[in-house]
Amino acid sequence: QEKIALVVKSLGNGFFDAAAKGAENAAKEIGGIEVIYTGPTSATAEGQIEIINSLIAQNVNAIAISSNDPDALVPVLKKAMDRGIKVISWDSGVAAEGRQLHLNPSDTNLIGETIIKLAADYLPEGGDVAILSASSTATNQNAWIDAAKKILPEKFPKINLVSVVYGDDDSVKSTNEAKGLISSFPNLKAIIAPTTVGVVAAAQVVTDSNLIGKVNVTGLALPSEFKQFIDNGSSQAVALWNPIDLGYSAVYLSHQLIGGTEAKPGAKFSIGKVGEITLDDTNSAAMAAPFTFDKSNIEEFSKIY
Amino acid sequence: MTDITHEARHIPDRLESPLRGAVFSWPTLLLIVGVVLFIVNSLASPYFLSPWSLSDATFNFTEKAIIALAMALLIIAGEIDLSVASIIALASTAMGVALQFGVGVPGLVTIGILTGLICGVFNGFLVTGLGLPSIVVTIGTMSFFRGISYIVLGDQAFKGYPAGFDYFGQGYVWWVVSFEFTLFLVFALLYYVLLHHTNFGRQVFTIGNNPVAARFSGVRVERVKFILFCLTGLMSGIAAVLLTSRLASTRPSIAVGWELEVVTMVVLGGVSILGGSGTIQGVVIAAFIMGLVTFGLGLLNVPGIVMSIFIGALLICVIALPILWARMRRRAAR
Amino acid sequence: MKTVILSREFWLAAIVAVMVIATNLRAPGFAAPDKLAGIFNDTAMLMILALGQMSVILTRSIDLSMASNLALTGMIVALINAAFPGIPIPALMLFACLCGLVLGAFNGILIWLLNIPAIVVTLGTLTIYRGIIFLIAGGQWVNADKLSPAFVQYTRIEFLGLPALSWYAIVVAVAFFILMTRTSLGRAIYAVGVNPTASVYAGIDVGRTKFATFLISGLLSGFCGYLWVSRYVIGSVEVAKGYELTIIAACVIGGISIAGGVGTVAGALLGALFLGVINSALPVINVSPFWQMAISGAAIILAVVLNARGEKRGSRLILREAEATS
Amino acid sequence: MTLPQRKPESMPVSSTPKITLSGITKTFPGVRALHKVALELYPGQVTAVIGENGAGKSTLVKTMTGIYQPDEGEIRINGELVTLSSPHAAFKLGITAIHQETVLFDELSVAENIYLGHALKTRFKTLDWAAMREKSSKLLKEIGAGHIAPDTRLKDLSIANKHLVAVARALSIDADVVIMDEPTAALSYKEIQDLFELMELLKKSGKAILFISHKFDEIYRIADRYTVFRDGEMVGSGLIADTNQDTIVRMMVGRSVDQVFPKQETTLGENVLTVSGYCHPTEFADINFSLRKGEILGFYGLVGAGRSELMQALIGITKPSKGAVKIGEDIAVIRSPAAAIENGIVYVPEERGKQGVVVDMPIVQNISLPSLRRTSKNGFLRLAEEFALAREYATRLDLRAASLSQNAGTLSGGNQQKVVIAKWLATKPRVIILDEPTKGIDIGSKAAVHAFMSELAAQGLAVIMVSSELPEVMGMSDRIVVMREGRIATTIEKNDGFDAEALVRAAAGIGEKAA
Ligand SMILES: Nc1ncnc2c1ncn2[C@@H]1O[C@H](COP(=O)(O)OP(=O)(O)OP(=O)(O)O)[C@@H](O)[C@H]1O
Ligand SMILES: Nc1ncnc2c1ncn2[C@@H]1O[C@H](COP(=O)(O)OP(=O)(O)OP(=O)(O)O)[C@@H](O)[C@H]1O
Ligand SMILES: [Mg+2]
Ligand SMILES: [Mg+2]
Repeated sequence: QEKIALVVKSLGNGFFDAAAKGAENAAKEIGGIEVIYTGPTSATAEGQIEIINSLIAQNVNAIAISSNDPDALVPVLKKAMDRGIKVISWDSGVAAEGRQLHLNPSDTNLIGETIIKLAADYLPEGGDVAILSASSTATNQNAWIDAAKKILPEKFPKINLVSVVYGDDDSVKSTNEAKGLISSFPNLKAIIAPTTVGVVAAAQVVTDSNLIGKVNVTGLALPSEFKQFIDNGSSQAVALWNPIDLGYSAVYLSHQLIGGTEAKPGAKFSIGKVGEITLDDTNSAAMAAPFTFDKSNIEEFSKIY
Repeated sequence: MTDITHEARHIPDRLESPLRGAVFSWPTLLLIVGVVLFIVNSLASPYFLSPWSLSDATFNFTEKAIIALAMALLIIAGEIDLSVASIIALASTAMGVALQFGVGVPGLVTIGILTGLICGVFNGFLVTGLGLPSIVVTIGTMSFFRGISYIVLGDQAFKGYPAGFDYFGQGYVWWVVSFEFTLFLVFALLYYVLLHHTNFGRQVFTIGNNPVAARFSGVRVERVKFILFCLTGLMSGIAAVLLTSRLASTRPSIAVGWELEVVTMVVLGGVSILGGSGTIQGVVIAAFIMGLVTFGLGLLNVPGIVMSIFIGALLICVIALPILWARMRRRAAR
Repeated sequence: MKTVILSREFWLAAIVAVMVIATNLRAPGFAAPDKLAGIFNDTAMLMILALGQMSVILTRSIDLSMASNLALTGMIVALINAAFPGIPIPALMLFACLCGLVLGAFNGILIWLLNIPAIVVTLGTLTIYRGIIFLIAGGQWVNADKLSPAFVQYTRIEFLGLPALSWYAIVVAVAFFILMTRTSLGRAIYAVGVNPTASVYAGIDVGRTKFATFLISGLLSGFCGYLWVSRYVIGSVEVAKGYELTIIAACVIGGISIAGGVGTVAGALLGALFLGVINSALPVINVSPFWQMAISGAAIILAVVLNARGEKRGSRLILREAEATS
Repeated sequence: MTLPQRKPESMPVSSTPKITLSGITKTFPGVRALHKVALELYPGQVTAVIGENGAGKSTLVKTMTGIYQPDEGEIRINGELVTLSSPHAAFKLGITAIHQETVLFDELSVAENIYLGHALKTRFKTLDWAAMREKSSKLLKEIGAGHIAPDTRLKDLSIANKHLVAVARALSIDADVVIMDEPTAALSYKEIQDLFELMELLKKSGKAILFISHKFDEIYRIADRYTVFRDGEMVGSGLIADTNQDTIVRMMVGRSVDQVFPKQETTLGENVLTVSGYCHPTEFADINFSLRKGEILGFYGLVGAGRSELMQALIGITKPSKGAVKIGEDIAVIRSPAAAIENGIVYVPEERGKQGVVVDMPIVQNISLPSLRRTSKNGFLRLAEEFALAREYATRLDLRAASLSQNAGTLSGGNQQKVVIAKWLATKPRVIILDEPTKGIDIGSKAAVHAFMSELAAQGLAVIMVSSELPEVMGMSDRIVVMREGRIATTIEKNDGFDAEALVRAAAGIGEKAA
């Protein structure tokens, strides 16, 4: 019996619940795997550290984590690796020395481009946009934002990124930050929220402030949570990858590490029905391109995740 | 009745031996709770009784417990400091800033501890110098200290602490005994002596029981309280060094929400929130109990939030049960 | 007239007004009526909660469990709404009040009958109530898609240009004003805080009065539980975490003395408004929101220092001249 | 000892008692405050309750107003058995009281203080502020306190004015039974006269009045009947007209008065303390006096005369605005009690429970507190030394306690006072200030304290004794300073002979133009 712990940023988040579903599927397919789905209730590094300490004590075979802080978790994850536990990060990564491999849901640059494109597609004349992110220490969000900033001048010269704010994946904070954006930038045309919590909060603010049609909300969203905002027009389109596949792949990767496969640049891993990945020179790999949801398909996907 | 006898009358020092008193004391009650929890934990999870597990468990509470020692004195003296977690954030930030200037390990530690002390002085001045109620002052400084941390760091984090700095939060003194834990035990001993065996400790109790009578008796009430605020700040600074080292990084949101956990630990340790009574032994055992509960339930993969129900219920029960018990006995006596 | 000008509330109102005007100079349009209404709406819940906390603080107690009570009640009504979308929302609001009341009563009973200090009881229930949320919700959040449209609408419907949420705050404030100044319970609350012994002599049951204030704070927390979930369209374990101290901060800034017996409804409202205005003003004048925490901390400290100034002078005035000139 | 026989009552024909108490017993831990007390109050009459400090008068008042529940006994109103379960129940049954301590609300307005707990309501059941203000104003005028505005906050009033508000509060309740526990203690001459006129009015309107006072002239001026208490027991009652002061005094103390004060003659030494030009912004002004070795200097005055404030300034609790203190020949600057102890001045405070003992700490720790430096070594406690010190002084003061580790709060009042005195003597002071040293302690302990005080003086200590009890000051002092409203009214040497009336006049300001 292999024990694989799926540690998430915070419990209750629909995105991670879906990932856990995928993890269970993988465990069933492989057989002989117990998945421990756990995480703190608030998205903090200290909470994750306490959990990892107890996972180490339970002698789990692998820890697959979506981290709240790339640096603060390194010491404790190193300790886990020292005790023979395989550690991978997925979704939101840990600094290289704290894990054996990292699974990006998608190519970072691609995501960075996608989130801008989602806004730009509906702004033929260009205009002001702002980003509402998760917490300021979230690795994945920061990487996407950096990629987005890089690509802006080349591909989207008419789009003007006026501000980046942080909602800490907390609905209230995200709401307040979205409001702040709207009042500080009267010409704002779009809010880009590459986080499932923030995007809902921003869409709600736009709906409440009667700005539907004036401010377009976009970013990364779970179809089931976000459907109503596509329906009411506060958002034209959002994107996301499949969280179920992400959790599924995390378990597959962990299983292979436990089985003795070594994680080194160039190594190939099979991830069941999703396919195969190859590690790059930072021992990370990316899955498929993000998938875009709009009026045409959200109904269908909202039933899945 | 009213006649005055002038023959010297002997008054014994004590009616019962101090030992007997200790047997029926709060720390003993807590100790029993602790032992029971220990046994329950080892039955509930096969992983519990391993030296490394237990050692790992100590990391979850030592920093808080180190602050709780000083907080216990402060609460016994009838004050409270809710800014301790924010002091950690500010001290950690100060270390991070120093790091940017290439300060070495000894310098970092000094700056962390010193920042804590300065925050303590600030609290102490506001409370004793201006005569303000500590609970609101420290709610204010709680936002203020962490706020400074946010101003400095914003959405950034400090990382890249030098090699050697990791020893404080991650190093082991001997086998499974971590540096943090050793430090905690040493401090526990120091605070035990300070509170229970020195004039200063006696004055702390007196102030908590009756600040007016203490003042009338020549105790420099304000000064004692000021020192206690400084001590609490200092201990928070030390906790900041440990935590920063353990996390190997600094963020402004570090240790958020710890203040209430520290207070809970102190109150659970049998320190009266109204001041005047309490023991260091109790606080130490309470720290262990909180560590045991969280770790034991953690091994069963019970989320932290559910553990907090246990802690909260334990807190209310250990306070309420003696009251109910006394009441029932009184009723039975009638 | 002179007393009005010298009162804390007047100065606090003046400071809030100056802040609004100054912000408007830097960022014209900030003081536009609809923007101000927006700020008021954003502060509405804090106002309601601050009033509840005020009634508790006036009796020399403190309620640290308000935010947890709010979150728990919010989760309960959210779950009910998700499971039975047909239940009319006003009924659900009433139920939220009732839930909050029960949770408040639990605090109150322990404080009244067992005489445990309020800070200990509510420190315990602070964690207990929040933990229960996780249990009843099974660790899930209740998201927008699970809530009925009516549930979300009941804080947003506009009436005379103000959203319902603002009206709730106005109604609570008026009710509170009447409670505190025109009813025996209100005056008993003050009396208990000013002098518990004298209150006993005056025939006031100190324990029961404290109990009543915990009912009030519980009820208002419960009500805000519904408002919160409806407004932010999410029910989760994390709702309003750490907010208990913001509520107390609003009270303190509003001049409500932690030592009991001193404070007014207007003060509590202005204290909340002060924090609300800072929240809204900072982003508008391009101060990084990261400054907000330090500023509100400094404001609290300043408020306590200033309030203490007004209260010093504990002497008894034995000399006749001293009384005449005071 | 023989007690005077209770006189057969020559009751006015028309009168049946309005309220009857019988067999009332009330005990506090360690103290039996009331024992099988009986009392009757008649409509239209004033009954004076007389007794020494601590005789149980105020406790009786509190049982009659529902604040304390008696352990035994019954209370009847108009012959009907009632239980006064709460102060509210007492209001409802028509009993109102002015309590000895002014128990009022500092932060609230005068009108509110008067009406709290029985507020006037409008039709809508809300408080009727306008009516309350108006009626308060009228009430205050009636008792001669028209100068107090109903809107003033109570904390801005002096103690005398606060007391008048308390009187107004009591009268705002339309009650048949009016209880007044030392209502005149804090009032000046004119205010007392106003109060008496009012009492006459109340009498005429048929109210049954219970009046407590230590001043015989007042009792003779206003009372129709008397009841005497001693040590919690009723030892006599009857019509004032049928008795005289001597009988009452004998009933009160149960022995002749002068043997209580065993002041030894001492030869006075050099000046140890000289106070000159001492002032405080609000509490006292122009204080000049000196104190000699072996002397007992009495400070007399009405309650609220500012004596305690003066003494507290001397030991650095409050800050004087100007003036100088010399200890021996040297100017001493005393900014804190710690400094006072170093200079050899100690103060046994008036409010024993609040300022003196730490009730939840053991006797031994109470006694050693100001001497910790001597009993410890390098800041570390040495329990053996502490116990030795405590044992020495406990024995010297003949403390009655089960053990030295007992909490001080479990002792009787008198023994608590001994603990406080022991605590201060243990510091080996040169000047000891005793503020109301026998307040609320039983007769036996009182005598012990007096004996001890005199012994201290004989041993060369300089003693300042603040007291509001005339016999005590007159019996114990070598010299008496009389204070009134924060100033020294007069100083009387023993050689000039102490005259009770002169002292009272000086303290109350009688014979001067009313201020
Ligand atoms: N709450 C209490 N707890 C314990 N003892 C008390 C309490 N109240 C009064 N006593 C004691 O009961 C006795 C009677 O006190 P009481 O106040 O009735 O005296 P009194 O006759 O009013 O004296 P005075 O003339 O000084 O006002 C005293 O020994 C006092 O110490
Ligand atoms: N202004 C006041 N308000 C309320 N209580 C007062 C006030 N002044 C005095 N008291 C109370 O009355 C009691 C006696 O007062 P106290 O008079 O000691 O004042 P003092 O000026 O020191 O006079 P004394 O000359 O009687 O010692 C004390 O218990 C005190 O708390
Ligand atoms: Mg009395
Ligand atoms: Mg006095």
